[in-house]
Amino acid sequence: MTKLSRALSLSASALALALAAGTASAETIRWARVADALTLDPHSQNEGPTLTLLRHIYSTLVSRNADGTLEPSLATSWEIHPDDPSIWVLTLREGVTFQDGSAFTAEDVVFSYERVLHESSGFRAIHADVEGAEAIDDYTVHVKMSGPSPLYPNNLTNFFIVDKDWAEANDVVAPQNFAAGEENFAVRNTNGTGPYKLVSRDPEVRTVMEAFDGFWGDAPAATEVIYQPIPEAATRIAALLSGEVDFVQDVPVQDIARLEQTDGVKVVTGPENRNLFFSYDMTSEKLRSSNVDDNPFSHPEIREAMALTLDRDAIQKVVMRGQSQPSAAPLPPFVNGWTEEMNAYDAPDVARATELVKSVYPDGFSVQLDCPNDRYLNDEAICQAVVGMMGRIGIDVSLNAQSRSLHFPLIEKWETDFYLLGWGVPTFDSAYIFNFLVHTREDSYGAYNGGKYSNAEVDAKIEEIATMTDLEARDAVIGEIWDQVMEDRVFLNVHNQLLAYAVKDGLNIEVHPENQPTMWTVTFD
Amino acid sequence: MTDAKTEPLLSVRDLVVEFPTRRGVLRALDRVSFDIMPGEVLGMVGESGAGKSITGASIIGLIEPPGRIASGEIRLKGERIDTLGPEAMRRVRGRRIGMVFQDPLTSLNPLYTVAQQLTETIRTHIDISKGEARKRAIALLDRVGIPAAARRIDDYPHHFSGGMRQRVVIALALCAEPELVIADEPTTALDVSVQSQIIEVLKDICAERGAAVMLITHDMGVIAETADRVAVLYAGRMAEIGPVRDVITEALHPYTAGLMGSIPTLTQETDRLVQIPGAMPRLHAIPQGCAFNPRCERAFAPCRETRPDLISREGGRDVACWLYDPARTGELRDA
Amino acid sequence: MTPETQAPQTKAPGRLYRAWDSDLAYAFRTAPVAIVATLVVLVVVFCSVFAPLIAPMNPYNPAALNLMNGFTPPMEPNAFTGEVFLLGADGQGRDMLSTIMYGTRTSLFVGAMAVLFAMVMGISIGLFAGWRGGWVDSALMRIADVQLAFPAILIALLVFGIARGFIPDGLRDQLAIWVLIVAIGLSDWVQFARVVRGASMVEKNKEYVQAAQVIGAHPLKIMFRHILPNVMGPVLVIATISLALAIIAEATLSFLGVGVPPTQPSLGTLIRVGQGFLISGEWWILLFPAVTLLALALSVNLLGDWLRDALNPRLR
Amino acid sequence: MIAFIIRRLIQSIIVMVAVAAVSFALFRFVGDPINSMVGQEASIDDRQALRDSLGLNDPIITQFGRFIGNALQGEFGISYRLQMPVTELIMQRLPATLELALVSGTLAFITGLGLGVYTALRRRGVLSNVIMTGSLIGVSLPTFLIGVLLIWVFAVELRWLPSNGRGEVVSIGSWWSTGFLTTSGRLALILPAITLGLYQMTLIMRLVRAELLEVLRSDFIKFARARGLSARAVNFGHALKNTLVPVITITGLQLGSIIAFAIITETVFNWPGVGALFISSVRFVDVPVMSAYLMMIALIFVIINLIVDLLYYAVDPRLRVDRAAHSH
Repeated sequence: MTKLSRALSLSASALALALAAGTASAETIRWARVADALTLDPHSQNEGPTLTLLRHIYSTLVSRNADGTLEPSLATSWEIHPDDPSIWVLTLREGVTFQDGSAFTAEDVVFSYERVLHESSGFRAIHADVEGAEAIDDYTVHVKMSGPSPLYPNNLTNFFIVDKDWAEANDVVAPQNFAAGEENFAVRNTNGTGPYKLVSRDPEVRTVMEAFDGFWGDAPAATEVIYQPIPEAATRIAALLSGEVDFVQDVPVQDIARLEQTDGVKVVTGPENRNLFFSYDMTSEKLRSSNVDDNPFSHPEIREAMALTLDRDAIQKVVMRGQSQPSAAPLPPFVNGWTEEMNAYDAPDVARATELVKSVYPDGFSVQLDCPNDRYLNDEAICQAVVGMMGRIGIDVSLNAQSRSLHFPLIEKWETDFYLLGWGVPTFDSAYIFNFLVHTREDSYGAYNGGKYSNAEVDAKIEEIATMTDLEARDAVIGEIWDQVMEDRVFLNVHNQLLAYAVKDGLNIEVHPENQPTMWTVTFD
Repeated sequence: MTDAKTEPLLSVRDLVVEFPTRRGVLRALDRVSFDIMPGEVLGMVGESGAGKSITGASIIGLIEPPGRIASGEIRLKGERIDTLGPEAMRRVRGRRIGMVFQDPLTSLNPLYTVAQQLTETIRTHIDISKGEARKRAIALLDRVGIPAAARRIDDYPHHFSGGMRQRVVIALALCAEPELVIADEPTTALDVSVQSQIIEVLKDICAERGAAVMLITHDMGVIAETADRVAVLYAGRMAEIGPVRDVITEALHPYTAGLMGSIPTLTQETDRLVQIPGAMPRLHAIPQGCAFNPRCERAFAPCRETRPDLISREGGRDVACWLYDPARTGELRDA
Repeated sequence: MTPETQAPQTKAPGRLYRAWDSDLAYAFRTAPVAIVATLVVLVVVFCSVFAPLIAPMNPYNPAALNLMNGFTPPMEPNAFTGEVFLLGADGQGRDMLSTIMYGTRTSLFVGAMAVLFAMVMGISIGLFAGWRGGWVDSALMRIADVQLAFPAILIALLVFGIARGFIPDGLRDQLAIWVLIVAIGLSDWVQFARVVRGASMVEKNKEYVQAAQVIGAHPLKIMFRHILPNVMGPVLVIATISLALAIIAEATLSFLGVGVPPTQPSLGTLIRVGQGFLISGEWWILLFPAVTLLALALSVNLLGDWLRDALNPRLR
Repeated sequence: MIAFIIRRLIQSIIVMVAVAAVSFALFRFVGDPINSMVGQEASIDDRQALRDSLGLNDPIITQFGRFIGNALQGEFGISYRLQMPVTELIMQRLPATLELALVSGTLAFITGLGLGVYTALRRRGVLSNVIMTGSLIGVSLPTFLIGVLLIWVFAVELRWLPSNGRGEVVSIGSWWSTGFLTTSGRLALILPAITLGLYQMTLIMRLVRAELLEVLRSDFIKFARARGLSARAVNFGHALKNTLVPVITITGLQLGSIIAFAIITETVFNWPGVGALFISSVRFVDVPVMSAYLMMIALIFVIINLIVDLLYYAVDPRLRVDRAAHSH
């Protein structure tokens, strides 16, 4: 087996797709998911598959466990400066080397901060409160914030550290600038401190990585990772069933049962830090797509009626085949601010909902629902089911299901009356939700507040929690904000997504709440 | 000329060709019999649909399916050829019986040079080298009247005019030195001015080589100038056969008589058959008795009941008409 | 259009009628394949045209659906509701039989309208090109060449993309079907144009066309009247085969995410959705629509094939 | 001849410009690339700034002019999605598509020709009818379904062939990668090539049959038979060669549509070609890749057309004079 695996790594640029599962080395993982990383530049694209792949090559200062808690990575500890609450003191791990052999020091962290704050970076917003980083000694860094930022370390889990000398030598001190029309060296070349080294990469075809023997952590059991994006669900599952891949990350819910029954394959499931909800324009005078002259969503009765007709259990049972956690609150349980009560929802009451609609519009009304069809688990089917449920109470919904590239601009440009959105919370804190979805759209706030919700009182509270250091008091304010948002029915939440990974037997992997599985934690039987 | 004692080159006896259709089986040829002597030119005339071309096609074994020879026999020098297998028949075609079709513009494969088509044909039948075949081909082209044959042999058909192409076609039909050439309306598609030249070439070259010719045409003028004997077909049946001069000067069959009346005087084209009222019946509606009886001025009782067989008369003439039935000659003499 | 289509009856009815009534009808009677194909097409067309009357339910009315009926296997009672569906139910709780009937209706409508569109466009362009000749003709035929070589899917994607920019919100799902029709039709007019152009080039120099001009009639009108009967056969063959192609094209586009809204699925949409259940075991969601599409398209193709041979006696 | 080529080139340029204009128009409506380019955290202002820097807020005419200017230099910019130069990206993916198109085109041509000749010569045979009807089944189902079914049968159930990808590839020169040289590469080609070639095969088969039947009825074939040429010489020498003229034309033009139809096949089989690239680009609104793809298709079309014309020229001697006569 070792001989074979060596042969495989030697000819890594031209790796054979071993047809039979049995011929694959136990140390190699062939990993398929729906999409490829867009780039290998660690600071360019804040996007799921990109982050997932980069995590294997670059390390972050802080990482997140499968249970959602923070744990040390390149930073061994992080504290608020005793004298200045707006400074975070990071203590760095010693003895770490980059894959090109150079040593990891505070200089690299400071440089990475400069790079991640550059205007062509995709992560500026996450570090928006950072004023600058300063190396105190080789293994201590001070990060100066614009004000007290008690939860800032949550923002470090996707912050990859690059080697300053390497970046300067290769002229990649800033991430890709599209307008410049030139390709950035860092798009296809890497030098991280992570567990794997890049061996070869053919974008959207195959990326091969091998274990980095100078990795600061435990040597991974999987010495080689072959990553293949397969966009078509049926093809992806077929590849697993035919033994061409070992691990499929994005498993359609309907295939779970079949995979569980298949010999040699198992399915692991777990909750994702992402929930799915409908929202609507409750502010405009008149809707773009409705047949009535005012805005139906401005009536609390209508919003209540919609909540009453939404049969979350049916969606969970039939559309999601049990692969979801129905909930009334638009935040997953991982997120700070979540409470058990927020999840509770009323049983559907179509009769009452019909009455409510009739009380405002005796003949009902019509509206268009905008829905992505390639973004979330069964997004289109969920929308379709909801169209039916709304139809039952006199709301005539026409469905506009389209690709994500057409759907999301509608929300951003306020060109939708009623839409589906899924939201993940990488900081694991409610403030992230409030900032983007609840706060009135202005400056860096409210980019995804597609329903034009605007409540000055709520806005003030949202701004307040950003700098509160007393976490208990902060949680109380968060609770107040949630109470108001739930009362106003800003969101019609459906459920939290569950993730399903399918792997071949003998390979153990945990479901990651942010859907970012790590191959170096995989074990083999 | 025709010597009764020599064996005929081609002998067709009671040939019946049928086409099954959804309206029943059509008899395109109905018991047709005739002979062609070595070296003679037999003209075959009749209106469109009378069965001239089908006669030619059945001799050469190329009736379009679903048509088929239902009965009768065709003998070439005494040997039956209608029952030959496809491969044996193929060897007869071109080698022993040559064929010239109506339209020289479409008879030649546009994608091959004249040389390719000639040498291919020669070498199919005669075991000689390519160079030898080419020499023969050039000589033949020269003989059929293609100027600068050695140079033009490598041209493609579209480089030639219609008349020249028909000369090429004749060369192709004759290149394996067949004993019989069937020429199916060889000049119909050509300009009047070249028609006689083509006929001349065909006749001369066949005479040189001693090949017999079966000249199919609806142009009595051509027959009169070219043929030794003439056979007249009507509705798939033989009406009359005889030496061409005799038939022209004294037609026996009323149909032939009508036909002769339509020979163009000098070179002037006129509508043929204007003198005969009515039209030839369609094959699925052939009247009982003599096929010609509805149009015949001299028809009498038996004509409407029984089909007349060919009756041999003096001077090598045959006619299928009750008028000449010896049993009835007396009663009709004065009619 | 109306006066022209009626026109042939005055001039050519005898000839047309004879040809149709005799040879074609006979050829049909003796071709079992054509008979079976016609029967299949008739049954499918009947079921889809009368779907609103004979289908057990209206799957296009979302309010009538019960999500809990989702994924009910054929002939088995649903675990939650106890309802039984002859061909099972799909993921939205739609009765497959009804959904297929309505879906076929949509597919046939799209296909037929697309072919009609292509036909009208092709005949007009062909007639015009043949009549004008010269550079107009070369330009139009060059466009036709490009069109022919440019893949239908790309053209359809393009039309769809452009239409999306023009269609206002709220009308998207009503208009989607028409966009689809134009998209498919647009990639299919060339063959019609070629046939008609050829025929009109022959006709335009005939005396009656010039004569018509003398008496003040528009030559195009006259030509149309005379050409149509002549090209009826080939046009019919092209139309038949195009119909099958259009139905398949609709399905293909649906796979690329372009097509009718999922709340009003066509056969193609049903298959696109159904193929996701090939591995999971809900075979009826894929199998029944696929078999219906296969039966329909195959029959139409066979008819087209047969028609081509039958109308071309030289191939018989 | 030269005049003919010049005329063709001018036509080609017109075609290319038209395609450029149309594809450019299309991209106005496929969606907004910005959203896919930035993370969900990006503020509205950041988005506007990026739009500005990419020139997406300029007047359409300006954008089009810039696009044409760059395209003339073979410069299509950087992919919004994969951050690589588009020209390089397309060149990297092109071998996969061309190999697939070539194999399925050849497959379609050879089987189509063979079956077409067979069904024409044995017109009334039972097997011919079975072939004629059977071949229609392949075109009566959408390509993607055929692909999925093939995967299911041959990869999942039987495990004979790979379900996706190109297998092992070998680099030849600096930019060509081939799957022909390895077993896994050849195995991986089978299912996609069949899926892609099925439709073309049916088309070619029917075309060959119809043309051959037509030619077999022609006078020169009758005359060839009457000269006693062997059936082989008549059918394959004289008849088939005449059939080839239209067949070559259509087949050549079909090559363009094979490459485009590869969009579906590549998506289903996860074949790393330009078609799959195009579809992912559409989903991501990767405008530079989309425009480059369309321009490439147009270019391929123009080239194929030219080749077809020249082939025509080689096969049919009549054209040589006719064309020459025209150009005088």
